[in-house]
Amino acid sequence: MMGETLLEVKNIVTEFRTADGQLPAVRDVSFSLKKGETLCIVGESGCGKSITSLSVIGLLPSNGKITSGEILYEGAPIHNLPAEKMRQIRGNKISMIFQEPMTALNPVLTVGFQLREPLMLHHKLSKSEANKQGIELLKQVGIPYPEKRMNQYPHELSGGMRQRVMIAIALSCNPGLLIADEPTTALDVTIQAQILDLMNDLKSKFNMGVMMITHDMGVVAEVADRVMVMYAGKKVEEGNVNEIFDNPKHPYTKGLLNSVPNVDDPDFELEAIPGSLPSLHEQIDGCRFHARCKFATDICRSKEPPLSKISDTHHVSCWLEEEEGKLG
Amino acid sequence: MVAMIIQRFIQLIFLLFGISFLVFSSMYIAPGDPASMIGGPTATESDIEAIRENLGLNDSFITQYVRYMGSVVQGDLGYSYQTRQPVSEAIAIRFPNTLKLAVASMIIAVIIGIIAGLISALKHNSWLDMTSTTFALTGISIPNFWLGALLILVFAVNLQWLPVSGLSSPWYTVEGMKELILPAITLGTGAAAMIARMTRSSMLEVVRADYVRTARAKGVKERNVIWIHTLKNAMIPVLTVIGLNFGALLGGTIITEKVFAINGVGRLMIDAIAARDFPMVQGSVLLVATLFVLVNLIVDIVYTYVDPRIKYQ
Amino acid sequence: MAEIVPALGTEIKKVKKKESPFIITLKRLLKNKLAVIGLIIIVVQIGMAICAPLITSYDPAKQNLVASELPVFSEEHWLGTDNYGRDVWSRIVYGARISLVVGLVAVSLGLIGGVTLGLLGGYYKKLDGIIMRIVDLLFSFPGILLAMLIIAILGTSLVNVAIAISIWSIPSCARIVRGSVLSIKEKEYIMAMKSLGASDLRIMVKHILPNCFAPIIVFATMRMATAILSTAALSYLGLGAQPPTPEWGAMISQGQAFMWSSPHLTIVPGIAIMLTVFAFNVVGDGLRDAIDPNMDIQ
Amino acid sequence: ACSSGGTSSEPNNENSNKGASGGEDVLTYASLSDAVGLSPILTNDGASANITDHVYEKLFERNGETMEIEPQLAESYENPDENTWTIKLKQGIKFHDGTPFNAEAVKYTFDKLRDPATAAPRASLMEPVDSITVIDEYTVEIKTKYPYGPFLASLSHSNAAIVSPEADQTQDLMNKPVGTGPFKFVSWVPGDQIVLEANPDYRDGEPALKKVIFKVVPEVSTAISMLQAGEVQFIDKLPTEQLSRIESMKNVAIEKVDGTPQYFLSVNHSKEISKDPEFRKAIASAIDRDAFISKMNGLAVRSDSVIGPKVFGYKESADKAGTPYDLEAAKALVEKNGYGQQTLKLLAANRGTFILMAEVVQAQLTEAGFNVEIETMEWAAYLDTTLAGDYDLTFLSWSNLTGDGSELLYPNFHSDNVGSSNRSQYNNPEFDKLVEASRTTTNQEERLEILNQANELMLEDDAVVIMYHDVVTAALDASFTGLKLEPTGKWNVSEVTRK
Amino acid sequence: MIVSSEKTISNELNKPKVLLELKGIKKYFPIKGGVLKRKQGDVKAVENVSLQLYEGESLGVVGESGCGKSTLGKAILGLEELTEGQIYFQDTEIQHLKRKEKIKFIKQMQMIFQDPYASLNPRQRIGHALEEVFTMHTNMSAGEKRQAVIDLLEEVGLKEEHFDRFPHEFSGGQRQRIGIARAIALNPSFIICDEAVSALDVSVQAQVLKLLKKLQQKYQLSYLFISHDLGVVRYFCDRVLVMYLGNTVELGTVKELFDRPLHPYTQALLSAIPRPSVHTKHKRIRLQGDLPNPANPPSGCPFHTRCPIAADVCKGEKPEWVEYEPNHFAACHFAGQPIA
Ligand SMILES: Nc1ncnc2c1ncn2[C@@H]1O[C@H](COP(=O)(O)OP(=O)(O)OP(=O)(O)O)[C@@H](O)[C@H]1O
Ligand SMILES: Nc1ncnc2c1ncn2[C@@H]1O[C@H](COP(=O)(O)OP(=O)(O)OP(=O)(O)O)[C@@H](O)[C@H]1O
Ligand SMILES: [Mg+2]
Ligand SMILES: [Mg+2]
Ligand code: NI
Repeated sequence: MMGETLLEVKNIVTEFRTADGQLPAVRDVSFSLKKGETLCIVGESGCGKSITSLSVIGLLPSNGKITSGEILYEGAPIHNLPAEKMRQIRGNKISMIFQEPMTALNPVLTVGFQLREPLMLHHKLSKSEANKQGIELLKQVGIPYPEKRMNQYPHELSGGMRQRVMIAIALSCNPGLLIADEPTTALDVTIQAQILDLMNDLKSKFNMGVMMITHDMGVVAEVADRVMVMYAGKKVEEGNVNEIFDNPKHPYTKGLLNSVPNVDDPDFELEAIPGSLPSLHEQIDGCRFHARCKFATDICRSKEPPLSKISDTHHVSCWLEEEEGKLG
Repeated sequence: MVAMIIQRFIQLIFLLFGISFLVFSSMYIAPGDPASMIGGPTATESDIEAIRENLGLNDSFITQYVRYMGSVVQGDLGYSYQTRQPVSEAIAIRFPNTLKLAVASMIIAVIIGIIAGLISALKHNSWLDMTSTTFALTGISIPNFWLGALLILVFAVNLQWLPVSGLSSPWYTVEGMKELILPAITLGTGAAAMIARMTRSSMLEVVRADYVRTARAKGVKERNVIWIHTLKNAMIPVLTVIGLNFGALLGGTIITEKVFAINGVGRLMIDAIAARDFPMVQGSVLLVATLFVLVNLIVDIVYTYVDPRIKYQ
Repeated sequence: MAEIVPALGTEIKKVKKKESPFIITLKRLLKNKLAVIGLIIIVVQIGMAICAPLITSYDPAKQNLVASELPVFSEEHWLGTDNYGRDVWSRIVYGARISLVVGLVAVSLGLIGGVTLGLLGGYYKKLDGIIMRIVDLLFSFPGILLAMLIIAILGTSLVNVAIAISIWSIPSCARIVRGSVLSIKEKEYIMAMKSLGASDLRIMVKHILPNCFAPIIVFATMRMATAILSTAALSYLGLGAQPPTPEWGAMISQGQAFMWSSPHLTIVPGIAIMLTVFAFNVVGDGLRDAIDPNMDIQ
Repeated sequence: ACSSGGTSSEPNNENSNKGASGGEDVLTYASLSDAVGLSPILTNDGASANITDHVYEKLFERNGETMEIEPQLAESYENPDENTWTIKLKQGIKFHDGTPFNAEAVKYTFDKLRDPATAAPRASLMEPVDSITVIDEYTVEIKTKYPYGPFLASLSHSNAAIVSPEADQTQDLMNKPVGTGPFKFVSWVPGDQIVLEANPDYRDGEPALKKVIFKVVPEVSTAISMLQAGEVQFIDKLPTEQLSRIESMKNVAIEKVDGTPQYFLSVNHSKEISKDPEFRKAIASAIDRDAFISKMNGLAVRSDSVIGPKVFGYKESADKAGTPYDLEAAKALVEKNGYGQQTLKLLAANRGTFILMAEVVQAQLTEAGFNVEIETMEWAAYLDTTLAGDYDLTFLSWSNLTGDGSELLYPNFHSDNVGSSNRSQYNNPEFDKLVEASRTTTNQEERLEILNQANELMLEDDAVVIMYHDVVTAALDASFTGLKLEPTGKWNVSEVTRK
Repeated sequence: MIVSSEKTISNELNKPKVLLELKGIKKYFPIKGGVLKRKQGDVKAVENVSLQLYEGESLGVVGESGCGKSTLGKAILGLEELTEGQIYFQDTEIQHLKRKEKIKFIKQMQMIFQDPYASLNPRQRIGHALEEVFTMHTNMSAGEKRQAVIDLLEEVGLKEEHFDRFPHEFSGGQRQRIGIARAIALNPSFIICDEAVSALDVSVQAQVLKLLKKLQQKYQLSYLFISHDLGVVRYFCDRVLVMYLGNTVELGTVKELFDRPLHPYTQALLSAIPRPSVHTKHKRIRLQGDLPNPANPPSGCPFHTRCPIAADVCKGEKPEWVEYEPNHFAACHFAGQPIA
């Protein structure tokens, strides 16, 4: 079912203009995504996951800018499109779901209005047609009494329902690419499970590419086809989901996996990664992870590791692998 | 909603009781004797005594207050000490003018304020923003009476575009509108500036909200992002400012009415204070307070239309 | 946990560069051009007020009926003289003392009242109802009227004017403080202090109050402006400073009669008031932006 | 009697004609305050008097030029004895409501005025009256309790105007006045304006002005702007500060008449320090009245005399009889007696020229070594405070509406009135005797002499320092003439015509 | 783990000492409305909770958001007034003690909060924040206090040089350490951790969990560990209490509860957890619908609206709190019946 490449991100660097000068939040990140594929981006808070995704959809905060690299959607560059062109893509070909269902919906507009909006905008439907289709969408995401919900305001819905409305909005124009930024973090596990199932169903139904951001390794294992691990603005490892979980190469990936207590294993021993994420403006020579890395060597402290290839689908950016690779 | 309105009215009654007590006691304590104000400086002791007796001013404070409130409860605001005219009548004559003035200046304030605030917020940090901010702040900084006198000199006396004073023609005529312009600008400038600043900061806040980002993510046109997704939300705190400013506005009518020779409640009020005309002071203060409460009630009702999250059971 | 200590080291270096919230706020404030202008004006005026005798050699109350109503840029009096022949510049300079002090006193008194009411109302649910009704009452009472009544009772003097104006700022201050108390009260650090057995008084004074400072300071600067304007308005109604006190508001309202013949008598103090009010407003505005952590960094 | 300190009490001004109605024979007058009411019996303020003076008439009237008292509604009078006044009335006069004017009406009016149940503010006008008897349709006899010299002056007071008894019983004269005057009442929007129209049946012929509008404009600058813009045609009591502005207006003519109102500084005679003649002398010599007058732009008459040049009882010799300005002498006295130690409270009402006087005098007294603080007050509080004698120095004023010296000295300085109208708390038995004599004597020559004595006594005593005697003013649109402006500050527009 | 679950069961005869006992705790929040602000109903945040907490153990509390976990914690500390029920701490009924007597117990019971940033006063240097604890409860001199604070900082892996910093100058993990330092300052015997690690990144979460364990060992602490992360609970706790809509639905040792859940809600919860492993694909139980409104809870068993095996009896009758196995309680008419 996975087909041609949908999205290609090539060496993007995203920087913020701040009081402390230009701060790169995303440093030279590349990845690609095929149709019908789910890519999960994982990493600690502040490592640049959201900014990466916002760079793709072109919704960076006003002080942020993609300073180099390119983003191709279905082979065509979209990172330098004029605002109006980009607007036509957003919500239509690429759409996005945000983390907080509580704040991502406009509190003063009805669910129906917010749902009809992209339909009328991109598909040029009339209001009544849009309304019909909106109801249809709400049904698809499993909301009971969709007709009634259309006239309700977001605060009248529960968190899970709101997130479903968000999903319905995002899917309304059958986008090719769905970006989901921590769509279930704010929800309870039982509701989270419902939402994840729903997203999986819809993905296969529409053959979308999904870019899912999360810091929950459990969620990753559940939904991902491919995984990209980020650390301090850089991609440190990328691979198929099995490769990452069974054969993590980067010490950071390993650390992440070992930091999560295992529900099914009572004797699982936690292993914490010491320290915490460096701040953006911190000048770090060599590998950005070296200060927290048990295995750090002199070269790690002085030179940035290149991306080494473990398999066709599995890449890692670590001197340990590089050395090994060379040896092997 | 109905319950909320009823509740507000119950509160209003208590509020009016509180206010009337406050006014009554402060007028009672204040130096100055209504009788000698009526008698004038030439009146003899016996003249004044007769007047005091006639007005019941020799009774104890409590007796006077109870008597007054007794008649107020029956809907009678009493008679002016000075003119012996029913207070309600005196107020009824002036109230339309004050209302006209207050409403006109509110309209001016809201229009100018929101537009200036929007420009500021949308062109955040541009020279337009600077200009509009400076304009707004200058507006706040000019003393009311000074602005009024200046406007009269320029537009009424020198250019002769507009009349100096008035409110003698009905508001819907051209004459009436012309008469309203200068006083309304004088009174509205301060409020306009407040509203402009509130609109600006509230817009800047809302523009960063998640749901605005959502709207952009849907590909909504920038114009609609502002007008549909931002403005309504941004108006919520602005509404509060409008409501509260209305109080200041009513206070401001005192000066504006004086400068522009408008026959309004504000002037009635200062004249009554100066003449120690207690019933008149009471009546007009109660009216102004009621008006203030009503306007804020309206603001609260408007809230429910602007913000569906607010529900009064 | 020994192994994490070296790692923390890197962080320590990083955080050393950070300053206290005060410095950060100040820095952000200084980036705001308007606010800087405002600050400069305020500093100049405070300087003027303090060093008044050094700046001008004229006694602000000294009359010279012969040399009255001299225009600006007269030889001896660069801002001219008023209708009593008093030097306008020296009156403006000494007036800075009065206006700033009245503003300061009025705002401080208002803050004391407003903060107390707001704190109590916000913290104790039971008191809230009563306190908010008091606040409503003060709100629905037109400010000028309130001031007139107070002055009628207490008599005309600058102190009473300050008191009258201060009462006027109590309700809005109380509302603002109450608002922040309500939200701060729900913060976990308050819960934390409670769980540590802290008394209500300690929580209110040491933990809630300092965290309301931001809105209070913004309010105070803005109110300072309003207070100065109100003094002027009351002077216009004949309820302000006692002559020959060189209070700016009184100067304008006295000078109004000469708007035709000697416009500088109103324009000069008018500009003084406007500059001050403007300055406090922009600083207040700037502070609000600087305090708001979400504001875009320029 | 005089109604309230003219200048002091209410700005009395009204009458003018609404720019909008712009009609031919319409005159709009800008009044600083609204009339309290339109019944002469129940009001006592200048604004009301301006209107009642045009609607009603009195038995007698003081001629503005000669200051003689002449009959108005009366035909003639005689005094069969000292306590009896027999007054013959003019015949054939009708009130505006058509009822005839006759002796009954006079009796009704005066009885109502003096009835304590009426609580009339100027009931004191009738205080000496013992009884009023209707002799026949056009003759009325008034008996006084004691010989009362200024009685005619009382009868010429605005508040002694005759009202229509019928109208008073059927309607509220406060709202709908009915008199015999040259103008009839049309309408009143309280706080806004009062409209009068010409009385076609007036016995001296219908006035030329068809309409007179009294418009309330509380801010004097605004009133002047309106005059300039042609929205009003007439204002009075021009403020000295803006005189030059008004003078520069081409469409406006200014009228000035030396007037009866006067302004003076008084020590508080009930205070210990004021009993010291050197203290009073020091004060009087410290005040440079000439310098002050120069600030008045010609709107003040300089004279030391307590009884002003336009008031009955004045003699030119009194002009310079006061203690002259002598700074050195004042300084010496202050130095000698240590007056500078004590802070003196100088009370001033915050209206009119009081603040001007206060500021100038405060500076002059300071120059002489006194330590004076000004305390300004709004009018109501000021009245209360002066009544209670809670001050050291204060400015007082009197408008002398009757133009009679007794009516100045008795209320203001007679010890009977300490605690009410004698606000300077002056108490001098010798002076009291003179004032009483001036009141009970009916021979006018004699009265003049007595009044002059009293005047000189006060000046010798340095009881008060006269700041100035007013020059009353009015500004009329240049297209009108014929305004009668009286020294009392009152005016009449019955003879005003359009050029 | 200090007290292994096995040990707790096997030593049934000499049961560990009870530190804290809750008897029938209820906490209702009134809903007010109408013209006169009259009470219109209750949010039943905690409905009839009884349990015992042993010395030295960690008791986990799990459940959906809004089920009353935090309210329970606050109620124990006396931060919320109880509607009904008693709290015994070291065999003393502490609820109605006077403030003075209560202080003794307050010092013994502490709390660590969810949001490490929000739980520190942003305007107070952390050194002072910690000193304040001693100021309130001891008579130490300034020097002693400072030393005590430095010791505390070191205890939680921070340094003296952090003394004069403001909370915002720390990372999330460090802040939580400060929170922990403050909680252990007075040598408590019992600490409530309300989602103490939920806001932290997994890597930091692991650090903090380890620290908490170390401290428990060192000071014989008991924890009431509120969390919605069952993985963390399984790792950290000895026993687990499952709550639903203010009600306790199941209580048992970690092993019992995870291996043999009795209540259908527990079963659903367990199966909904995303497992960070690509191999053990579980069969999922998907609950339908959302959490009911706590102001208007369903009749009978509160879970029946979403329960896949609900029968009529569930609608009508509230199930009893029964000890089905030693130390394993549940409230369900069909306890133990697998739901899928
Ligand atoms: N507008 C901005 N200006 C400056 N820095 C920013 C801005 N927005 C984000 N950053 C910084 O960029 C970095 C990456 O942020 P990002 O939101 O991508 O993190 P994240 O991985 O999504 O974290 P989380 O899991 O918390 O959502 C952070 O260090 C953040 O502080
Ligand atoms: N002060 C309060 N007033 C009214 N209702 C409250 C109050 N505090 C909590 N509640 C209600 O009580 C119920 C339980 O709240 P509680 O905070 O204990 O839940 P929780 O289990 O801690 O949830 P979460 O996992 O989201 O922290 C909720 O329905 C909540 O809305
Ligand atoms: Mg993010
Ligand atoms: Mg909670
Ligand atoms: Ni008189």
